[in-house]
Amino acid sequence: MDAVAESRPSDKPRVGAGLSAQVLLQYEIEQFLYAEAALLDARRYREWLGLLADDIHYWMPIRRTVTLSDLDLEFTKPGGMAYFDDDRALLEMRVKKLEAGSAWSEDPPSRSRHFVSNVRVLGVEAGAQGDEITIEVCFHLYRTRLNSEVGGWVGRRLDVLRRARDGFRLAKRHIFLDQTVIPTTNMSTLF
Amino acid sequence: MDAVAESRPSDKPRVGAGLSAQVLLQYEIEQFLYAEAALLDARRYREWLGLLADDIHYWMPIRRTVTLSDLDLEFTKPGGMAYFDDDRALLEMRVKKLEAGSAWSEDPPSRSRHFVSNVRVLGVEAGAQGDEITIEVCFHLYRTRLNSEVGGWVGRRLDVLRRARDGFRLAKRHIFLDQTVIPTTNMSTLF
Amino acid sequence: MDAVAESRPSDKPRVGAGLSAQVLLQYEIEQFLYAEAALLDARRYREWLGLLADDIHYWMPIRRTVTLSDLDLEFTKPGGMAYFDDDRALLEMRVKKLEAGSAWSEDPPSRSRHFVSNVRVLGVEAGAQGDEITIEVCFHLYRTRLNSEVGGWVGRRLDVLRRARDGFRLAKRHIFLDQTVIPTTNMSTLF
Amino acid sequence: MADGTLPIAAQWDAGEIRALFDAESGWLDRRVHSDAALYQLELERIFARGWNFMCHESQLPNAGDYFINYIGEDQVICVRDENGQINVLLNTCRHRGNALCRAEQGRAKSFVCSYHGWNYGLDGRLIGVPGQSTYYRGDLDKSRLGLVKAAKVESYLGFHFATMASDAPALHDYLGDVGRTGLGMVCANGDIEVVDGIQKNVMDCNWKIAVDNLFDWYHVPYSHASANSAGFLDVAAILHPNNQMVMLGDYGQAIGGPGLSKETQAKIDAMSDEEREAASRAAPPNTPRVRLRRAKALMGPEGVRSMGHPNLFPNLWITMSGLQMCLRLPRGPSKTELWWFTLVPRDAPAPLRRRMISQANHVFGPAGLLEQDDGENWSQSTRAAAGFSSRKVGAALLMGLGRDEVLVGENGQTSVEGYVGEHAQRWFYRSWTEWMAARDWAELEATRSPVPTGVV
Amino acid sequence: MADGTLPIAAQWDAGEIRALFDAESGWLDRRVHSDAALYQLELERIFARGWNFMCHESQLPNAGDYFINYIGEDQVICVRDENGQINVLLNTCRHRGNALCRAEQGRAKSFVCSYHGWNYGLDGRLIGVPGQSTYYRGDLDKSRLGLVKAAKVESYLGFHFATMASDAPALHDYLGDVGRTGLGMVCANGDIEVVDGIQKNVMDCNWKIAVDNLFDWYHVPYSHASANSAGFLDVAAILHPNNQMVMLGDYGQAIGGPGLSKETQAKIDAMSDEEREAASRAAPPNTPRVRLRRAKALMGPEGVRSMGHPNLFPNLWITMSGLQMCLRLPRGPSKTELWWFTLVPRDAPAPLRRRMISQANHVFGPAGLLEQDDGENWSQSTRAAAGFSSRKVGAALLMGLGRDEVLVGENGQTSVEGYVGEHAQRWFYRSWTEWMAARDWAELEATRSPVPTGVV
Amino acid sequence: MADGTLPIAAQWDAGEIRALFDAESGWLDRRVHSDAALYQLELERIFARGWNFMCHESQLPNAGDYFINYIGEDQVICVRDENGQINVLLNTCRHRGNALCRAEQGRAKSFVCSYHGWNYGLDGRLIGVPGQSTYYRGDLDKSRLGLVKAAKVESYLGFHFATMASDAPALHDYLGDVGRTGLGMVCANGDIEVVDGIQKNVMDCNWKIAVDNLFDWYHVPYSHASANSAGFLDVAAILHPNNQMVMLGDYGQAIGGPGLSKETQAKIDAMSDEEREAASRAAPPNTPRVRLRRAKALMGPEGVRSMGHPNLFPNLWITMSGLQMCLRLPRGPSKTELWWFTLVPRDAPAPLRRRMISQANHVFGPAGLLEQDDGENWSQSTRAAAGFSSRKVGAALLMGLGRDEVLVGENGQTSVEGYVGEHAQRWFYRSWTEWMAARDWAELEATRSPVPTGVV
Ligand code: FES
Ligand code: FES
Ligand code: FES
Ligand SMILES: [Fe+3]
Ligand SMILES: [Fe+3]
Ligand SMILES: [Fe+3]
Repeated sequence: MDAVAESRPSDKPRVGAGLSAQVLLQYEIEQFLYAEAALLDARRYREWLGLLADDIHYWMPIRRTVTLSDLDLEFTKPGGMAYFDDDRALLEMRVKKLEAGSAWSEDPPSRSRHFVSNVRVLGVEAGAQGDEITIEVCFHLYRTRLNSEVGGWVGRRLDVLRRARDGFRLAKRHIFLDQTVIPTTNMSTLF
Repeated sequence: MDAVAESRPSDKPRVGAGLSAQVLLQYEIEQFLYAEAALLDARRYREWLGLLADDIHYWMPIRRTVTLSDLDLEFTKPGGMAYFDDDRALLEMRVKKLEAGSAWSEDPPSRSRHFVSNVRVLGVEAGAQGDEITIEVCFHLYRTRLNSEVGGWVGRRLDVLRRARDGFRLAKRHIFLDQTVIPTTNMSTLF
Repeated sequence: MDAVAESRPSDKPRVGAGLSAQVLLQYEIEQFLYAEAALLDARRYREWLGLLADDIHYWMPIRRTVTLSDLDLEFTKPGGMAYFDDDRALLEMRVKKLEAGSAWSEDPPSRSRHFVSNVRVLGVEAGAQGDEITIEVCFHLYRTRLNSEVGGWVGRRLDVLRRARDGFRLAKRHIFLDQTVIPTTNMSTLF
Repeated sequence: MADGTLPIAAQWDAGEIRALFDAESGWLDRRVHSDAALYQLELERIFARGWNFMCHESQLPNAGDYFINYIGEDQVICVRDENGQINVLLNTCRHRGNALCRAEQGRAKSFVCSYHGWNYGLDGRLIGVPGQSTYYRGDLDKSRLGLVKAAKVESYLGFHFATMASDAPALHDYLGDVGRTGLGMVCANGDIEVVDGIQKNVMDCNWKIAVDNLFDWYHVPYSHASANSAGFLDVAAILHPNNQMVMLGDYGQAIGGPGLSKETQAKIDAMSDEEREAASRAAPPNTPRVRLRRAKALMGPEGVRSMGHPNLFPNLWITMSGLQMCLRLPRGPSKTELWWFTLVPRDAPAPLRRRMISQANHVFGPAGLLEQDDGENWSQSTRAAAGFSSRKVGAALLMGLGRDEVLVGENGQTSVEGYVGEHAQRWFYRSWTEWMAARDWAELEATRSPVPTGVV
Repeated sequence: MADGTLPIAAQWDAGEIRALFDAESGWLDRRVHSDAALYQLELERIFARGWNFMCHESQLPNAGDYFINYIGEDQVICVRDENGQINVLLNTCRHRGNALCRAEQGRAKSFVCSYHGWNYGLDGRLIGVPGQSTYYRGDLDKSRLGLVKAAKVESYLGFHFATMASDAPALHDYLGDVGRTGLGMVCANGDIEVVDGIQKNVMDCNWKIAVDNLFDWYHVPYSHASANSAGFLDVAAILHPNNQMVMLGDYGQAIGGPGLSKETQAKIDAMSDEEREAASRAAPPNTPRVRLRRAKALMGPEGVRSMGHPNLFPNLWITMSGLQMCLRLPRGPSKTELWWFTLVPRDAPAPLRRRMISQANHVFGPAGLLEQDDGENWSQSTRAAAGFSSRKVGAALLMGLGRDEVLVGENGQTSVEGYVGEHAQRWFYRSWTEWMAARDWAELEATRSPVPTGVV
Repeated sequence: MADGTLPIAAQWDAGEIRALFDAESGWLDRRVHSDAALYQLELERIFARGWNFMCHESQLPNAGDYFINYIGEDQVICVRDENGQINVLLNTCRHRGNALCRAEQGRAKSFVCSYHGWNYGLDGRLIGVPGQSTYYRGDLDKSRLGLVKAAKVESYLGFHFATMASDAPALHDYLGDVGRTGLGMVCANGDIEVVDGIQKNVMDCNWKIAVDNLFDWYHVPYSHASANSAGFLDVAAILHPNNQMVMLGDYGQAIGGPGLSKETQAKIDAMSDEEREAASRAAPPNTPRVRLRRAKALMGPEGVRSMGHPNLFPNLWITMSGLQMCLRLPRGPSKTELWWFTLVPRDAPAPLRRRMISQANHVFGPAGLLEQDDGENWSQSTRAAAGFSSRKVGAALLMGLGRDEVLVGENGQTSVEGYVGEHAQRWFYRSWTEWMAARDWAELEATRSPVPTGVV
């Protein structure tokens, strides 16, 4: 799926697997996504890095309020401006920053809760490095900071999981926020 | 289940199916509900209409803050005042309105996210037009509008899915909000 | 798992069961948790009590905003100050209070919605009274009161379910809020 | 500072207030839609002083039935007592001020305060005080410590209103012919009752913008274009661009919208009630029913022709789209709570009743196919009024200004007839400035404009 | 405008403020619970000027231990320095005002500002400034740029208090006999320590409504009826309807609630500490322990009989239900943050300690079986005070007014004894008006009422 | 009260305002960061009166392209019309004030109001009014009812600015040499265009604290220590502790940050554009490119040495970290909306363009590796300014005060060179007090300080 098309939600039915195989896959994927979320909520960032593929693309374009006739402008395009447009090196830099002991916006650390909901497998494709499973979820990343700052982000996520020998690796995370003007002082939290 | 009784939540255990059959049904239903929600969130209203049974009843009574001794007054009754009390024709009218190019409250279109959670199959009954499955879910319909309007609705939904040859059809959606005074300027979003 | 350790989230993989057995267990547990939540949301407190083990520990420590170097202070410890630290007798007292007809903060009753998400089975252990299954969930307890009071609580829950002959019993519920200063006038709702 | 007045409410003087709307030019200063000080003054001078709609008698059939409403931001309990009387009581205990009722409606035997247990009768009398003879040593003069009642509660056609001002004119005079015509309109085809279930939602708009709109037939084709496209509304059938009939009354009362021609009315006059009912049945659905003979007594010989929207000053809109009334409760300069009351004739046969309720469910309220789009316009008009430069621009109430004449009809009922215009809106804002500038009822009576005559 | 004062705080003059509570009649103007201008003035004239509870020494055992608290809405760091002294420092950097601490509590070696790295010692002294000799060319007089310290920090029985007013009386005198009795009460059975974990929640109420309530034994049977039904509370055992004992002190200090009779106290006086401990053990659970001999020195010969609730003016409530103190921090006219500190005797054996903590966990705090219902009454009383007409009604503090006499007891300790009444509440609001009307400490000292004597 | 002015905005007099910053001592009264009345006055006297950045011409390539921006809290439409001109129109209908545009950007043929359908051209002219000849009887003078245009719209180097004050000086003069140098800086290596996608977020800080910070090279090592540790930033490479070069201009314009030495510049001057490009390519990534020959004309002979941060008064920050501009839109005393515009040379080859966008995406904005920590400091500095005692403390703008001299360079361009200091911040706040104290442009021109000379 090319990056532009994917900003339009998909309902492609997943094919080529019997019903119980689908159920098992769904279970495996949900459990992976929940475990991955739990690592972030537990601030175990380095372990989280371990779940990422080396070629991960972690991207959150800018969403704009536009009229129906300008819906092509709703999201910025790949390669353009974005809130996140990270490869593995940049994500490692973010984690390193969090570990530096001087990331003031995260010390005291904020408290996050990653709600992963409406998990849907959109497709399974054989890739060079293993099967690649495209997944759509609704997410609510709830966050409190200090004693009274309550906020969060809501939207749709398009993930690609690649099946490695020892479990899944996250090969793509494209995050489509429902918010346009970001309502929080920062986004120092990982999605 | 009659419409009055259903405003009281149910915990009827689902019977008559082996455990793995239950798991498969649960999977099918969840996936249907998620796909249906994704259509609404993607503003693909006309495709959404395709998932509705012709005799659908789409209803959201008014909830009131009442004392324990007046709990019989908590919801308005079927046939009385309601926020939604739609048949298929009315839902089509709502969609037509959204497509008209002059539905100002939805142009710029709002951004919705339908969180479908705690999915429970309450019963499966054979109906004239196919098996009818009664489902209870907790929903959180999160919505942002324009650049700074954040809102949403939370509650319990009682759906009936009818199994047709080519998949499920939504034959009933009864929406029991947790909110009494509606906190938003409008409810131009479909639930 | 001892009570101190558990305030640190776990990602222990669950072992000793085939994949389909895991799926079935996951289904049973989710359905139990959803049904249990539905009882609370339906204000059927006495029936809810019926799902509790006699030796239940229902605990919500106080969370504090602390720096990274003081993370050992983030939660109060078992036996110390807490928002909830209840055994069965105390929970029955809470229910009795709700039934007393004079619990002013719950008459008019508030309206709650227990969103149970990211359900993970962390372990299954044989116990004297039956298998004990340790579960982690993300929860969002949404609540409205009167006509305009909207609030809620978000966090992580560590439950232990014990398998009895006629279904599960909740033997432990440890609630780790994401909020530090509680943003609501009261916590008259059960988690 | 006067009782209860906040310092902020004293920031505008009378001259400045009067200048906020220039009736000569039709220009309105948009600070009326945004300033916090003006808003506080509205609570005092408009809401506490005027007559506020409380409930219809059918909402409270039995003794102990109560319904919570507001006078401005003050919560009141409307309750029927054992004598059948409907009382309006401030929902605040005389001891420490706690609320007596926290539900929206219900059934009570008496009102017991959850704080210390003071117990008030359905008429507000303090009937029980724990420790009266012991802790209070019998000192408490219970007769002076009943719940504060509205200064006056009066009703017309079963509609109950209340004011906090003891020197307010009688409801009958306050409504005047125009207000009574408005209430008469909903009873024109028989006595009515309120259907259970008030739709309520909060909108980000100033309450006056919502009032302004109810007189406004100008917005229908554009604002509601999508409802028209979808087939919900037939704009052509309801617009009547040059059959408008505006009636203006004392104290800011007004009715705006279309009217029947005298010719049409004459034909109706010639019909028996049976013929009228038959004509109504023959008309397309959602057409207003032909009024029965009783209508003339209720609405007057000219008023009976009005098919428009009355506003009972300050904030009760009456509409026949679904036979509904909408109360606009102020919640701050840029917030309004909208409450929709749906009415049906008491003797309506079940199918008619069903049809009327269905129409009401779908036209207004937050999910209503019309109100969705209204809300967008109102909230955006309010939002812009908060900007310093936008606020300075002013709103233009120019339509038909100086172009129409007040016609004096039968029985002295007056109306402005012809094109869609903004006569009612101007009258509303002009009255508003007079209410706001006057310190008390005596001053208001001495300074308010008489109902316009001649060219308007 | 004076330093730091906002224009809004100047909207009330002294005469208007004094009229807000009429001590003669017992009527209170409810604008005190809602007006934004009065609230700003409270931050200046009550909180910045009075003595505020900061922490107990046991909370900060080691050098570098800190605890964040508030003086009004000003955040302060309470920290023990290397000399063992507890300092109270405004949590705002002297450079641009950034916060030094953003946690609620913790351990620090020094306070380094996250903006430009200014470094302050545990005593607030500025000890490090990046670029001092280069960028600042050595100009910076670091000795004048330490963190702003509270004007005075003083302690009594290990409880530390702070004031921003350098002309405030000494803590000892400010507390006076009544305040010291209050603090003595919690130490009556041994020196105490604060248990780790402060319960905190935000309530939609005016802080004074929460203070008013702590003296109030009148609300117990009705407000807490459900806790009684559920078996958590035995109302009959705690009410003591005519064994009340109110003590009033300078500056608004007060204790309200039940007291032991002189006869009962005489019997206790005759007991040894061992006998008292035995009696405590024999009593039903959750009964307050019999006080030890040391209590008389701490509470005075009359005060030792008090089983009530002290309030250390303005906002520290002391209760023995679970040996707790509750600080009510103002967060706006209709918002209060409640902080519950739980105390146990330092030498409490583990089971007693467990029992006390368990009682504390379940009685108060947001999930507490009592406080749930208190909050409802307080928030509703506050909400209603925002309405124009409801606000005018006034709150009635009439109970026992003019019916009781101030008794002068041993050592000159005074009390009002007998029925449940509202003497302490009246004294609190009367003192409040005096604090609010006085521009500075000198004027407050010159104008405040002496502690009542004779008939009250 | 003057047009559009709210009563609250009149609470400070000119003397009080001037005293808020003492340029002699460098102390700033922190009420400027918290008082609601000052904030209202800022909307009038700073934002409506000054020149506000609207957009760059590249954002609106075609007729009908529009972009919504703000002048203070007033929403404006920036739109290119059929003549190629960029108009700035208040986004409020002349009829009732509804918004014409509710999107952030888009393409329009004309602006039709969703309320009653008034239709405005891309130049704001009212071109269509339903019912003009009927309802309005042709009375409406459409030529006087166009959308309100900014009093002036002028551009420099493709950057469009607008002011609501018709008596404002021309943009060219308002920017002055310093402002023009700032804009010249971003065009020094070629004409630029704005990349699609403005990062926007809301921060809990006063807008002036964000402005203060942009001049501030002092905070870099400490605030951004973690970005340094993570390898994202090389603090040592960017700090230049004693190569600072501050330029101060009329009306509060300023540039702060490092500068090249005259020697370095002389070497550059000797290079051809080709050599400069080669040098840029040879430098480590994220090093600012060596400026081309055109730069000197754009920035002046001294200005061309500046590697710092211009602020175009009041609220447009220009930075070369990623060639970006950040607009700080006021949203209340403690709230600011930050909008990041990213610029690239029009003729940038794809890899350079990609690298510049990537740098922009990662340095600033809410997820930016630098701005995360800035926001924390700004919001905490703002929060503390709300406390009564903390507010009194003042902010210390003492660095380098009285220690440096304004150098007059070639072409009369002036600068303060040497150590990191707070000259630009002091100039910003001093100018702010003068803007705030002056009732109109004439008074501002008469009373504002000349650009400092001599010792500063
Ligand atoms: S407040 Fe109602 S009885 Fe005291
Ligand atoms: S604000 Fe603290 S060092 Fe600058
Ligand atoms: S408000 Fe724009 S046309 Fe009426
Ligand atoms: Fe409308
Ligand atoms: Fe209580
Ligand atoms: Fe920075």
